Amino acid sequence: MLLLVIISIPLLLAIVAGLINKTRLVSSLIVLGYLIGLVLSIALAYHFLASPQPISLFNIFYADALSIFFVFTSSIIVFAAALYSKGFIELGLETGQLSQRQAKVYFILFNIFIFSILLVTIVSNLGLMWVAIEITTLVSAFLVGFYNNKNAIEAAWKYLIICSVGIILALLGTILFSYALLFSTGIRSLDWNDFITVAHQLDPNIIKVAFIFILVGYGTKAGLAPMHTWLPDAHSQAISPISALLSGVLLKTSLYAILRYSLIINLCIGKSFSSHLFIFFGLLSLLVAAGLILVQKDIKRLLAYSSIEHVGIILFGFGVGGKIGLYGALLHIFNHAVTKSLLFFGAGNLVEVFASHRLEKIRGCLRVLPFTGSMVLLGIFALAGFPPFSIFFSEFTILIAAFTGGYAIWGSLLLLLIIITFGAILFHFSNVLLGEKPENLKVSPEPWSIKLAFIFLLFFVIFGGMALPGLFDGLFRSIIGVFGAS
Amino acid sequence: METFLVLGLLGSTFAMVFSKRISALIGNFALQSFFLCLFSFMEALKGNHLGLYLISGLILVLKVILIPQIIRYVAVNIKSDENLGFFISPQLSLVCALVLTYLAWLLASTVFMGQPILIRIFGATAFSMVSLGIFLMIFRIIALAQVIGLLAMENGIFLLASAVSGGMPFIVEMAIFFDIFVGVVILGIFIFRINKLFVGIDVSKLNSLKG
Amino acid sequence: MPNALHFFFQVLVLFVCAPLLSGIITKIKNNLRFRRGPSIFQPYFNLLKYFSKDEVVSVHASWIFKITPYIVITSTTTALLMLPVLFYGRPLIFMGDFLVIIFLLSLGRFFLILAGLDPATTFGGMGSSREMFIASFVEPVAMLAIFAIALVAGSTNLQTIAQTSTINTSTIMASVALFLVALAETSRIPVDNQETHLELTMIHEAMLLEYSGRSLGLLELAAHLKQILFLGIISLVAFPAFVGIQFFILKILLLCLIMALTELSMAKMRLFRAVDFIAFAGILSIMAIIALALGV
Amino acid sequence: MLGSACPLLLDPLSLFFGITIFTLAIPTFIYSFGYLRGHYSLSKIWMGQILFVIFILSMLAVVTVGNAFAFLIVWEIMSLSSYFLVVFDSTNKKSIEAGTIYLVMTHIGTALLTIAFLLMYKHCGSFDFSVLHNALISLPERQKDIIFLLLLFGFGTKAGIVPLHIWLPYAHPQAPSHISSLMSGVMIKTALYGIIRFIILILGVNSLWWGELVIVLACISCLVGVIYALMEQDIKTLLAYSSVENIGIILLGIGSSMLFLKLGASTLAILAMTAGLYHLINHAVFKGLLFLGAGSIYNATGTRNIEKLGGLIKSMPWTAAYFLIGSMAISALPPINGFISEWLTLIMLFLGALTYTGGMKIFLCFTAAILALTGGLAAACFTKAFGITFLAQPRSARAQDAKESSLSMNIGMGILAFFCIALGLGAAYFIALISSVANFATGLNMAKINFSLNPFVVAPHPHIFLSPLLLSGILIIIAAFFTLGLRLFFGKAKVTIGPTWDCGYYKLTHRNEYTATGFSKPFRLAFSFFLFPFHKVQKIKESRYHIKSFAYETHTTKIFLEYFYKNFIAGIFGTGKYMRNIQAGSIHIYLGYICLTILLLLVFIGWF
Repeated sequence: MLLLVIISIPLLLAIVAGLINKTRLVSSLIVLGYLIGLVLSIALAYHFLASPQPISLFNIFYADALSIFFVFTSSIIVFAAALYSKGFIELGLETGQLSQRQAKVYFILFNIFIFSILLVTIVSNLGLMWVAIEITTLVSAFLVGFYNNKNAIEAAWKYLIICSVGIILALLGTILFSYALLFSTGIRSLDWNDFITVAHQLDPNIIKVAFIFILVGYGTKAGLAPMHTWLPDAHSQAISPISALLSGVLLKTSLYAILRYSLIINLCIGKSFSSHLFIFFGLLSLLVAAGLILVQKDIKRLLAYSSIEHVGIILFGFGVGGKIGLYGALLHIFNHAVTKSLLFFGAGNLVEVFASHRLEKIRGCLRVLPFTGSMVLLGIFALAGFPPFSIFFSEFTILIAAFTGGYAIWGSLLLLLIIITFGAILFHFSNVLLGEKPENLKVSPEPWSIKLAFIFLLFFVIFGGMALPGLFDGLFRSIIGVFGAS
Repeated sequence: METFLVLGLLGSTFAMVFSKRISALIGNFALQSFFLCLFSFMEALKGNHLGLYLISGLILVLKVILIPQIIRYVAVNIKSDENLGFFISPQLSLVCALVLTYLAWLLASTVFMGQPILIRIFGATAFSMVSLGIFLMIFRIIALAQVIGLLAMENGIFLLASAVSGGMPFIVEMAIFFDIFVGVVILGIFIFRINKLFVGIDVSKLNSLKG
Repeated sequence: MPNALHFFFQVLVLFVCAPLLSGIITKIKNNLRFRRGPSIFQPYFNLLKYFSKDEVVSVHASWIFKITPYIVITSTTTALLMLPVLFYGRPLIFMGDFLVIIFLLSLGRFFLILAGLDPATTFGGMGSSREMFIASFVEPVAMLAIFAIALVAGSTNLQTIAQTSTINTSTIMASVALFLVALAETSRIPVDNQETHLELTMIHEAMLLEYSGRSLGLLELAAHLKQILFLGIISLVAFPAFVGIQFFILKILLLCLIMALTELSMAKMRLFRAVDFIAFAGILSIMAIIALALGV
Repeated sequence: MLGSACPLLLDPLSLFFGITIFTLAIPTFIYSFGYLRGHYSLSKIWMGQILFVIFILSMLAVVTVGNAFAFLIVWEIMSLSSYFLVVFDSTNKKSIEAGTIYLVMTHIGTALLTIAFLLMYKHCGSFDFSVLHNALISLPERQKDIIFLLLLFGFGTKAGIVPLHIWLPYAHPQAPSHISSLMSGVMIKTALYGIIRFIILILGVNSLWWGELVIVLACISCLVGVIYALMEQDIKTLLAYSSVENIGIILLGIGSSMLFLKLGASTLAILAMTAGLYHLINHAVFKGLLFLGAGSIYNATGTRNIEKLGGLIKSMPWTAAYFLIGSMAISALPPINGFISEWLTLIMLFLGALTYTGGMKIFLCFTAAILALTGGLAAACFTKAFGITFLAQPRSARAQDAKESSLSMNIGMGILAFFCIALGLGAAYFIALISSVANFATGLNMAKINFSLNPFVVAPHPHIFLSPLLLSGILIIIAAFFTLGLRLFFGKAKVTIGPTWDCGYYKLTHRNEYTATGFSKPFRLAFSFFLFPFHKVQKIKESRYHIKSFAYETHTTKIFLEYFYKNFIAGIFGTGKYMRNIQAGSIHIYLGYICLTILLLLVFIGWF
């Protein structure tokens, strides 16, 4: 029952956004709505921990530990994004950058986008999951192309075409999976549980080819290395709350899909095939991200590439596998989502004030915007994996898993690439943050809702790693129970 | 009867690859969808499912009539001068098409190892329709060609689904059609915006976001 | 009690005949150059003259300039006290060993260099820079030579070194190396020319340029004491067998003769050639150690 | 799983390092009030002090924590807080760049450490030091060597061992002086603590070449550090390079103790460790003093370039006296503490050479010679630093009107000067304490081991003695004898103040003085094979025949920076630029990437 309410909130808010014209009222309603959503998802998690068996409603919706974890993460980021966009849109209206109509369209699309994100992780039927991911692409295409200038449209077009091609390949993979099921056991269904119960009978030949299509398909949507090309363009041109949602949540949903399929293939032909693929793609994404961050000139593209890097780390965590690896990867999904959205919000503010994406033009942020500057400073060191912050703990867990799992050399290569990226990010951001305050810069302090969003996220960035609340531990244990066995 | 359908499908796909003008491309796409509709009608007769009849009817309405009409409307409004803009000449692309079909046959024979010959043939045609769809998107400059390439891939996948695994559950089928339709509408809107901003829908001009 | 008496007598003898030695060396040099030259007691007359004259101190000089003569003279005398040349004094055994002598000399040199820089003259700076240059290359060579001798004797304690009487190739090479180091330290010809004040060549003298009266006397005395210190060490090491006052005087005179002869036979080297000279002494001491290591 | 409680260990080694940290932290804290008052806004000062406290606490935690994972966390917090302190005055460009280089280098070091810890964890399943120690005994030979090298170079980047030292002369001068004194005095020592703790105590020395490698690296660091210090004009960079040299000396002690541990000479090993640890605390004290002195000079004159200073002894007598004590200590002059630790190291090398014959004897003697050479060059470097900065005439207007530093700065420096002298005179007592620490640090825990006869005489070997108290006593007696004797015999010396001798030239200005470049010119020529000096003389001509003036420019090239690091970084950025055209902009290429991946994966499906 909770599940239904959580799903219906975004739809309800979309209708509300459509009807009411006063943006101030609409945005506060949306913030209220998603606050309720967050509370409900926490309640759902605790409810699940109390009686740990998957919830399934009229054989469409199906929520086991993994999907509840994703719902929880998404609802945190969504609440922060709602808070941030409330401040951001109102600021835009005041300064005249956004028209009334654009704000209205923004809020409608914002809610539908969140509805589709939540839908992906709750659906049990793999076909419906594919459809939900397709809807996210279509809806977010408008949000990426929101500013309607040349770059935004180009980014939106590339985003649309590349992701659609990727998703169609994923559909091909899904069909091959259903064929394999039909061929070996005669059942004609796309339900995930049917695949799990009968996975060991499937024909390995078809499964391997199918998994490759799935990996490349959903990998495009997750931003893995050779298929990442749309990601920097889309994230740098979208409005900052949306690029935070894209990086924080959207990439993770496709990782969720890949993880679902990886369990099937692991049960069918053992762990080695999928883990080698994951490690290969993980390290490739890290390499590409490290190379391109070094010579980056645009602040938002730099953050986009660092998302590619962290997706690579998460995939490496899945690849290294075993109980600790999975634990680390899941923790990293949460930590990265929280830290990256904090940074995208910060970058959004800086780009607004300095009116340019170029790193050379943004100078002395600690003096220009003391609050945002210090938040970005903490975010940068959190992203780089410095101890007091949470990303260090999840990266360390993944490294432990890599070394104990016998992938010592790949683990050291991962560490080396993380160091190069850290060096590049510090090299760019040290000039951005410190340094002299440029004159003739009219600066308006951030509205309270943006400040609230920052503080809300900062809480998780600092305490996400060290003080793991009971909620996470319980959820991770049950996920590992299902997935770790392979 | 099956051989006629296979020939029809492959023929229309090669025609799409070979076509030089937009209207020819749209025509061939409509032809391909028509053969697909025939095939699903045949399947419906054989298995006598009510759903399958509905789906073949839907294909007829949607993919043969409605979507080509929308694309023609878009092509007329943007007053493009009909040429498709080729990276490689149509003749060379035809040769590539043949090579891709052979590769698709190889893939199908490995994947559908123990199956009767009919399944393997339909599998091969499906894979070749998908690969030629991507081929169209890569080697044509006009945005419309990319949209049609996308739709051709859709057709290929639908063929694979219905021929090999007897079609997917009904809800999923409906959702996919709805998706495709919404997708085409959104692509159309974007083509209008590109035309307004970039004066013409030459996708190779969209390369300012580098590095 | 006799030990303290012996020890006090030894210090007195060394103190008195230190200036005598330089007088003897200059006397030998002049005779070999068929000149009469000043008497061997000339250094005493100079010292007396300096001690009774007034002092002129530069306006730029600070308290370091005034303190340095006393520091230099004390450090050299303490080094001299530790040297068991005539009698083996027990009480000062705990003060230090052979290496401490090198460190004490570097204390004196450190302050002399600062004093050279203090009165803001170019000569002082030049002298300090050259002195520091020579000294920092001499130190490792002296250390290696001392190591060679101490390894033969079994410990760096001066008593044990004085009592050992083994002569082998390494001690001979070490003592020759020490002799070359002595030449460099007491600013003898191949490295620095004592007699002239030509700014191109003088190293040690340049630092004393600004001094006058009593301080100059103290620094001159310190130079003589350093000379007898080095000669005492070499006599201790080169001919260990002969013990007693009469043999000590003979050894010292022989060394003065050798020193005078080397001064006459060599011309002063260019400053950067002096590094090769010291390097030669270094190679000698390394050879001494290698000979020791291979048990030759 | 990772949140297990982390034990704090309070064994002699951690206690010793804790005391060293506190001996330097308290005076620098007092000093910092005076130093920061004039230059920064109140809120920045408070932020600076909070960072200072975090920095101290993280260093204390590094030396007391008992679990490798917690060690890594606290190690990174230490680097992070010191990074914020280096970029403290964040307006000038150089300090930002220095901060970046510093943090990236330390992060690389930490990465090496992480790999070493994980390899250890892989073998024995837990991060606790005690568990690690017992389990690592059964580690195979090759793995031990790999872990040793990772640990050595991991800690080496933080300690500033030569090939990895380039961040030190950048980061230390940019930080505020009381912070750079802490960084040079104590922070790089935590890396040495790491080496002792992990390599000697946990891993256990297991092959001979370990000790020899550490000694060779130490000798190279000594020489390179002191030669670059000689060539430096900026006083704080000079001190930073001399820290590299002193780290070399300490490592010499630790390296030879590793060597003797493997050769089985346990008393020698403990003596070597005592010498290393004693020089460690000495260096912490006198380097701290020198940096605080440099800080007060910077505070008074606003410049750090000694070519522009001069004659400060008259306007800043107290700072000059403290700086003199510091320079005497660092150039190993007898009564003060630097001399005793250098003497102890030399004696240790001598005793090693005495017991072993053949190649080992030559190797140890050669190390002793290099140590002596470094001592000599250090004396040269600090006579230059002290002489040019404090003595003679002021070379610029700023040096002319310098004022004495404030009370709190003098108190801070006074405490450290007192420590220098106390450590020097009370050497025997302190060495007895440190020998028990060394006894624990080498893991031998032998019975009664004590290197001083009684609280006055240091006796590392039954026949070899040194009593600093007796030595300074005799020095004072003889000095008194000479001053009183001369006054008695020749009456009170009449001293008149006159102009400096100027060979008849009418007036000596400060341009006639010797400059720092001039002072170090002989060394530049002697070491030209290593420094590649560049000098250019330009005649500025009024007309064809009349030369108005000369322009002389000289500088030395830092080969590590020039040939290794610059090329390495250029290479990385080069590949970055090369990889830029992955994102070439055209959508067709992007779609091509996707098809290519599908194709390649299907073809090479067998490989995965």
